[in-house]
Amino acid sequence: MNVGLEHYLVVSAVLFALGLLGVVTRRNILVIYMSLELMLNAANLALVAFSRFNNNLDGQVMVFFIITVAAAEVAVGLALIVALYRRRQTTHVEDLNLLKH
Amino acid sequence: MIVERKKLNFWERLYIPAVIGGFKVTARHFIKSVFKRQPVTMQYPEERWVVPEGYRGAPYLVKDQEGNTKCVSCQLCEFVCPPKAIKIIPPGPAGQLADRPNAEKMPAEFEINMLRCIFCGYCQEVCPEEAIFLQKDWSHVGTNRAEMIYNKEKLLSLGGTHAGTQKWKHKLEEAKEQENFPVKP
Amino acid sequence: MENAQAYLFYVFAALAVICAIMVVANPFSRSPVTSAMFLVLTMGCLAGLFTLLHAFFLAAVQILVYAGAVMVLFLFVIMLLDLKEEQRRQVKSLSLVAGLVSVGAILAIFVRSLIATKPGEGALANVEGSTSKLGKLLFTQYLLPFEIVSVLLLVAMVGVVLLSKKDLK
Amino acid sequence: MFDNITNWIDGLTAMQQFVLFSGVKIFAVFGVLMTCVAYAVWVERKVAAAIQDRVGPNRAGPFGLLQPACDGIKAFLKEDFTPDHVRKAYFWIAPAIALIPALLTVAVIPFGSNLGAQKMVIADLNVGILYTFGIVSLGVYGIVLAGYAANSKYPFIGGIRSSAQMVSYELAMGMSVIPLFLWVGDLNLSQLVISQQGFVGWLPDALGSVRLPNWLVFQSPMLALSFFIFLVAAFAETNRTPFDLPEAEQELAGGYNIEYSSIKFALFFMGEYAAMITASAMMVTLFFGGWTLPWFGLDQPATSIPGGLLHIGIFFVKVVAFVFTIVWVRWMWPRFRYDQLMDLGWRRFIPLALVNIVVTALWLWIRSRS
Repeated sequence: MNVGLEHYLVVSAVLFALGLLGVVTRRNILVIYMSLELMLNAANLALVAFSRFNNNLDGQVMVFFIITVAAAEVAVGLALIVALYRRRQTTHVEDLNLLKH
Repeated sequence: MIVERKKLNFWERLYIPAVIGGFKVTARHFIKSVFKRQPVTMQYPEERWVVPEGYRGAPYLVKDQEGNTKCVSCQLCEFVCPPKAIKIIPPGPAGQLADRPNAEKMPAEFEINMLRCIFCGYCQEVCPEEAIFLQKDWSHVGTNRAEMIYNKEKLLSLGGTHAGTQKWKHKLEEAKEQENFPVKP
Repeated sequence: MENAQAYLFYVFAALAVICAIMVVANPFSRSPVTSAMFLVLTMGCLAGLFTLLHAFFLAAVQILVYAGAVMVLFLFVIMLLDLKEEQRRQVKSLSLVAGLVSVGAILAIFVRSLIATKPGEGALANVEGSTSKLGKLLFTQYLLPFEIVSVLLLVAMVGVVLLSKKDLK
Repeated sequence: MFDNITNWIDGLTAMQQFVLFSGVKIFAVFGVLMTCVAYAVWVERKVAAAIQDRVGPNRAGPFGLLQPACDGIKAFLKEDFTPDHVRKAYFWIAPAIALIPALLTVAVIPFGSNLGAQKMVIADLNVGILYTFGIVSLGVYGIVLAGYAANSKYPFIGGIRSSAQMVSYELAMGMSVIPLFLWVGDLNLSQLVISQQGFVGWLPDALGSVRLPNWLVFQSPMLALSFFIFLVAAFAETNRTPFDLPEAEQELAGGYNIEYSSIKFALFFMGEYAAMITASAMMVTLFFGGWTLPWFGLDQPATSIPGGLLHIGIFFVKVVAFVFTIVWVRWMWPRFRYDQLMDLGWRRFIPLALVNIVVTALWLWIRSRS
């Protein structure tokens, strides 16, 4: 019953894969955004685990930066989505095909 | 009319005087009702409200001093009642006669719906027989709507005997005086 | 004590994975609000995992920033956009297959590299992510990235304010 | 009997003791908090009545003291009506989510010094205050989800509006305590309380026996300003007057909880009062010295059981004083308009809090150089 680095990395990998699955398969732009957040979180988990098991705080500093950047990214992204919705009345990526036609 | 809003100075715009004022007013009332025990509340079932003179309560039928029904079933009150709360069934040609002299008839049934009544007092004002009065009754309770329609017996028993005037006795005396009046041809 | 931590790890990890599945592939509801709420739960579980890794500051920040701010923003936007008819759409099978294949490939790479490197061996677990240590590191060694991130936040703020203006010229 | 229990406790391992004592503390605090929530409603009604020259509840028990029990029974026995158009799952979850954050916050608040060998705090976290703000920030979900679950327009608008209010003031609240932690240099709330022992040093000696306790609110003007911002933000966070816009009877027919009835509504209600009590406890811990009282040597951790109980009592009295003030304010001021509320939050208090942080940092820097 000893939990080591590899356990955390497996969880992180599974979460990352799930996030990627969401980005690839879901068509609602908001859910895609949430899946991106999930991927960032998976990366965070891996970094914190590395930091803990390698006796080094750099990983945690990295996570701090990731959280900050993610917050900024979400703010800008959601503002873009709202602006988009105002123009096109949709949040569905397949409806955003202006360049196609 | 345009009311100019007063320009607040800096001290006032901090709202500190207003805040202190608010604390003062509320604290004064708090102290008054907690420590000096002077709340304005009346403890209802124990303490009862003393009704002022001229209070318009529920309309009830009254009896004269001899215990006879005053109402003659003229239906003026039914006609004048704004919310149509009064319902009178007259006795009809073969119906019961009045239980007193100087009256042709009395109502077979007299109902006031206390849920509809607005306690305006028109019935009292219009009644030529002075048979219906707004009384000082202010607590009407019942467990269903049917209970709140008061019938003649209930109205008469609640109304009681009206002391003071006995309208037709007075008129009778007046008429007798008229008979003995020395009229010069 | 060790055992308790291991149990907690498995509970949090399983919950995190289940909630993550509910975020991307919820069999009951396609509503973005449901996704968002399960994402909040995932973040909470990750905060729990951070605590098990003795990264207390980051666990608190994870709850504070992600669950408390980012996801609330998400919920706000979802509710402001009226998304009634958006929920009923078929997932295209082609994209689903392509997605599964690519995700499987990535997962395979992860697993292979994990097996190949055996990262857990010989590692000692003894770092405490206390606030003061993290702060010292942040303001000495990582001062420049810290400042850059602060500028990034400022830029993002300005950008959001500009984007949210109704009549943009 | 007592010896038996102590022997049994001594026989346990450290882990078992930890679990036992934590469980006892959690149950005790939960019980006391829920009782306080019930009686906060009673206090609210009594104070309101007194300020408005009325009597207040006085039928159930002496001084109406059984009124909370009656209210609770009523809430449970009422029909638990679920409207047809609501989103069921969220409709059920939202009231619970509204109550839980307020309860979780209490976990890190030191409500006494020691009782025997036990520290009177459930979880003595090193990141105590961050934990608190994390949990407080989750309080928004209850309101947002209640508005969303109702699936009709007034609750929805009410929910959006209230959550916008809470998110806005959370920022001011979070930034207002940063000077405090710059000053003390620790995020642990127990250490924070320890740092407030004794009397303030800046009063001139000429005053003699007139001395102020060394509580943080008295230590410097910046911290007093911090307290002011925190107080206002706490009013806004707990949805109390003058920021009680969530209860918008006039314009939104009631706000986010229109569709709720019986015990679910009561949970929102309890959540509000629990939040009020925890906010008071936070203010006492952060700014008013927690369980310390500098007179009679009561600022040192207790060595005996009665001393420990006395410290808990001091803390309790301070919290009650704050709850009383919060209730008092409700019957004193009208509420703000929504635009005024946002203006106050974003354009007054957040800049003020930022300036406060900078000034405190400068002060500390200058002090460390001289």
